[in-house]
Amino acid sequence: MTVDTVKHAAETPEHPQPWAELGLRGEEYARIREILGRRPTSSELAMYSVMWSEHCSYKSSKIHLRRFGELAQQTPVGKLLAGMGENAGVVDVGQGYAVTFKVESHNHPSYVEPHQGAATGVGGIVRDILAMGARPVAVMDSLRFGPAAAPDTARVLPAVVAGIGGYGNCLGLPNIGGEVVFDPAYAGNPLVNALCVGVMRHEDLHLAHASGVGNLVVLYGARTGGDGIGGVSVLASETFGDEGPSKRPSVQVGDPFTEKLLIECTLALFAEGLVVGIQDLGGAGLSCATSELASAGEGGMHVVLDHVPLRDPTLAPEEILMSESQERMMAVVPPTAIDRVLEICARWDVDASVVGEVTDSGRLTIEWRGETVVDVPPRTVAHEGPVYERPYARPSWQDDLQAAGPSSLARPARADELRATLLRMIASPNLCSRAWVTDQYDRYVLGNTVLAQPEDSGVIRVDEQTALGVALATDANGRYAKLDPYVGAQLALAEAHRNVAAVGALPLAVTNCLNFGSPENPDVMWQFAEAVRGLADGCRALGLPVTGGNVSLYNQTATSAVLPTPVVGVLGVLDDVTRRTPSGFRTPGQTIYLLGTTRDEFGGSEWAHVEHDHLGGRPPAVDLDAERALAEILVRGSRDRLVEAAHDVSDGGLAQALVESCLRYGVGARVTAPVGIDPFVFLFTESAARAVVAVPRSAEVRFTDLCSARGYPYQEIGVVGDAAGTPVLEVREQFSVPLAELREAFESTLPALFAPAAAP
Amino acid sequence: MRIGVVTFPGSLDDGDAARAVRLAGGEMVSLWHGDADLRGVDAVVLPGGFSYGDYLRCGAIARFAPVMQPLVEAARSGLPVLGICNGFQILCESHLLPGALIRNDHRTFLCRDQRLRVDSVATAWTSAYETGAEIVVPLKNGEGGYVADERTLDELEGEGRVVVRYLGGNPNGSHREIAGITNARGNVVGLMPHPEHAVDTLTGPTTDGLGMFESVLGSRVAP
Amino acid sequence: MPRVVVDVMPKTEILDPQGKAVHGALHRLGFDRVVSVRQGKRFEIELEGDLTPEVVAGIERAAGSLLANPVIEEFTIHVEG
Amino acid sequence: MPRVVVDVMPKTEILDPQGKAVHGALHRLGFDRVVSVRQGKRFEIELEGDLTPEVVAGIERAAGSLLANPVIEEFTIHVEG
Ligand SMILES: Nc1ncnc2c1ncn2[C@@H]1O[C@H](COP(=O)(O)OP(=O)(O)O)[C@@H](O)[C@H]1O
Ligand SMILES: [Mg+2]
Repeated sequence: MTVDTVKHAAETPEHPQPWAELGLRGEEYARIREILGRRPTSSELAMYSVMWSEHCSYKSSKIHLRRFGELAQQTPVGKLLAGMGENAGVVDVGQGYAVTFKVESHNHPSYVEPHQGAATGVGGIVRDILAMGARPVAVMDSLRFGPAAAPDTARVLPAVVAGIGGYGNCLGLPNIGGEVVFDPAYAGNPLVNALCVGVMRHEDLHLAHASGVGNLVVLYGARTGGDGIGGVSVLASETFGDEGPSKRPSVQVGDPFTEKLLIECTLALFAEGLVVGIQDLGGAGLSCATSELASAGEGGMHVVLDHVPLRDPTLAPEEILMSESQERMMAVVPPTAIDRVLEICARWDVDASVVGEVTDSGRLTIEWRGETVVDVPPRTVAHEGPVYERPYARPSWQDDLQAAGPSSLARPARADELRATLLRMIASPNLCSRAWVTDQYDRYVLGNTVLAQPEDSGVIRVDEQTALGVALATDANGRYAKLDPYVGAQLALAEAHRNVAAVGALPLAVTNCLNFGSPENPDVMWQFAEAVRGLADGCRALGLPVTGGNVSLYNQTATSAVLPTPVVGVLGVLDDVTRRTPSGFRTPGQTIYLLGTTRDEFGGSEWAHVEHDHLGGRPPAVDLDAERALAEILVRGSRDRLVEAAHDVSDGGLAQALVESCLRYGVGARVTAPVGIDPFVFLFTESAARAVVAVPRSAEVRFTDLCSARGYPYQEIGVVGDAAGTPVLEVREQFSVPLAELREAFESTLPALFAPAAAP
Repeated sequence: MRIGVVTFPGSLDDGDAARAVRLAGGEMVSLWHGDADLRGVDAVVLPGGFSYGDYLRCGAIARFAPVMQPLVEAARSGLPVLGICNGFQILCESHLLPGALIRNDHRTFLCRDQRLRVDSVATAWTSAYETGAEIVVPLKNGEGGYVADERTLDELEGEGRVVVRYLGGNPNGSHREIAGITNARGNVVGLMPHPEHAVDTLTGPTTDGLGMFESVLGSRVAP
Repeated sequence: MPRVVVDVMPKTEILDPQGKAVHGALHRLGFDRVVSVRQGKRFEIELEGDLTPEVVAGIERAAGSLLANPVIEEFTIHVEG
Repeated sequence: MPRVVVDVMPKTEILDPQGKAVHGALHRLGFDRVVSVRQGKRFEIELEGDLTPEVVAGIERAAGSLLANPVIEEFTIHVEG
């Protein structure tokens, strides 16, 4: 094997290099030569190409994401302990605890190899959280697929779910929520977004810095193999098309067992205060970890590649630097602590090896077999990549799309039509029970899960003595965002915010994963810019910081882009999780209130989708002041124990919320459409800033005062329970459906589509 | 009374087992897979999880851990041992209990609140229950199908060694709805459902699981 | 380098969910002449040094205790190359 | 009755967590001469009627799509009895 050393590179300036194949543009290659004052070695070229890829450098999205940075770095209860730049932002939740959370995409790998792609997506985000010094305590998954009945969805969905479950369950992290959405726009490009949340004491916060000249750089975890070489730049920066399968070899296989040991081992290292800096190895592997650690610290690092434990001894230095082998971490350790570090790794059966040290050279130098193959200023690799101002413009079709509203669509009028519509709606793939998916996830492990699916938010207890806890919800609606990306992003934020408040938690902070098509398409770039602007303005209005997130571009098949899909995750805090509000009706006789204003808003609604396969018009109006007031009412209602059940009203409208609240504990309800509201609109419109609550008679006055005090609209729409006999959901003067019939419709759809076929 | 909870590489519910022991009024002693030492405990819980990733076969590799040597001997001479989920699988692999656990018949991981009937209270871990008591505790596994040859199954039923049985539909294809069994002496019990996750109604569906730990501690006797 | 292969199959009287599933899938693909499918495991073990009878006997012991669970599985061993 | 056996092994370049775990266990049991273990699957497929080349070719197609995941696995097929 002839090695392209720095010396050799300097001597052979004309040597042709495959920069285009590596996804670099001509001017980018020229800039690398200019930075180095010579042509890059093949190892350097590998590093720059992967670190300057869209996935790692955010070159198309950077200028827009700045809007998030401009928000006050402050939550309703305190300062951020770490902001966006880090692996994941860190939020003070009180009592000396800090929480870090982040959502990340693994879309393309999950299309190519659904099981491993989804599994390693979970593994990656968990290491991100771990790298902040936190103990990961829960995961969530936000999933989008093509049509439910499409053959490729039958290939992708069960494998993605098995991959997420297989990895998370084996890691011992409860899965506490997420989404499953179907739309033709995701055929051939599913979205798999994984979220992880971690908890630490304030003093345990660790950041990714390589500081302290002479400190040692330790690589520990799995051995390095040929996994996903170039995976990041190739998989994440090209459109698919029929050449999809040819990318298969660059998929990685995950080993959750090794990751579990990595977690315990890393937490043991933190506990003894042995590390000064830590970084996970994700996309771009060693290229990323070494350059980011170095440029965040003193700026110098020397690495000896020969000391990297290899699974495949034939790997070339370029490949070792690009390898995306999973379950690896890199720590910066004082020489005095190294023996203890290696001891702890051994106790957990984790391979560890000193691969380099921190220097004051201001350069990242990497040697292999005694020769220098990399000698670069680390910042130019990690932080000073190219930045593009991609052209964007409102799509020519946007006006027509908004003009083609749902007003012309035939609406059910008669009682029997409304009843049939309800049953079709709750059985539709986007509204039916997710149990077939979520029953494959362990929600109990660690023993701190207070609420999980199908509740509005997952709730995790943080402290067993004080009952402090956090709540999390993720939401997105690509149909709304297609109609209006600015409003669509705000509606996603509003829904997640509402879901967190519904369980009684005070919303604190926001993470997001922006899934869009090709940034080289001005239409898509406009959708992206609008969504970011909407989300940033929305967070400002709600007084929430964006603590981190992830951008996934090029989500499209040869022919078309996915729906613009800004997935928003909101974190909330409960000072006492014993007062969490569940979503199910339990006590007959309690009064059901509908909070908020109900308008005739069917643009982008599930009703238009299910009944007319229609997408057009404007999404529901968003009113963030109203959302804020509603959240206050829901949180106070929980704090003063005025509400026994609360459920947010969103996709599918009030009807969907009532069905879910009734089926949770098998307790029925009788409701009446207030005078002046058309029953169809009452049941199915998707007006935002609304929730249903069940209030004990004894608390009615105090609860309604709570609403009046904020001038918040509320309507008494019915009572929990029903005339003795079999439980039913009754809409007075319209129809009544036994819960058994509702359950049959609600729960049969996903099993019928995806349950493994029985053997002959 | 001191109850040991063993941690293997890949154990996941060890913290929950420890919490259950505390809530039942016992003193928890953590035991490490690599130490051939039971630290003089009065009973041992093998917790749930994915020891060694559940690679090869669930429990097949953990069985050879140093801690298992003294444990198997002590169990043979009467030490109360409870194997939960992965712990049950380890007990079968160690031949402390008959039969084996295989992939669920529907071939997917299943996490749900499971109704069970306590069929034998003549064990160290179920004496606090009434015979025939119906309880609800979480079930969560991918390889929970209990299998054994007919002779063994008849023997288990004949000797009243089926400890808990699934109610309301067989969740995984287990022979004769068997969810948990005991050895002839009644000191070693293994079951797939997770009693340690049903010890308070904040984080679990019921408190029905507490009885298992209270049984061995003698802190509660059958009403 | 010498290699020992250990094949582990579920005993015929033990039910085999995976095998049954594959059987069903093959039927749906139109392979109606398949009467049964059993799914087992295959281990390829590479050793250094030469394969003395002792070594093979050792692997045999390991197969009976670790690689296969005699309660539900049976195994066969053969040496390659 | 004719039987077709399909052996499915993880590609050598792909990480094999199971084989790795078995390797570790064998070492702890004292088999220090083992240098690598790969764990794969073995399918024993019994068919009725005789094994025409078409049938075998059919099984071969099924193996490549159903029994093995060509992304990470490779398979060999042979006829027994
Ligand atoms: N992929 C998933 N993983 C885990 N939980 C999920 C997933 N998809 C949906 N859920 C859960 O199912 C319930 C219903 O989902 P959804 O209707 O989207 O809730 P909401 O509309 O309140 O956001 C929620 O508790 C959600 O967290
Ligand atoms: Mg939702």
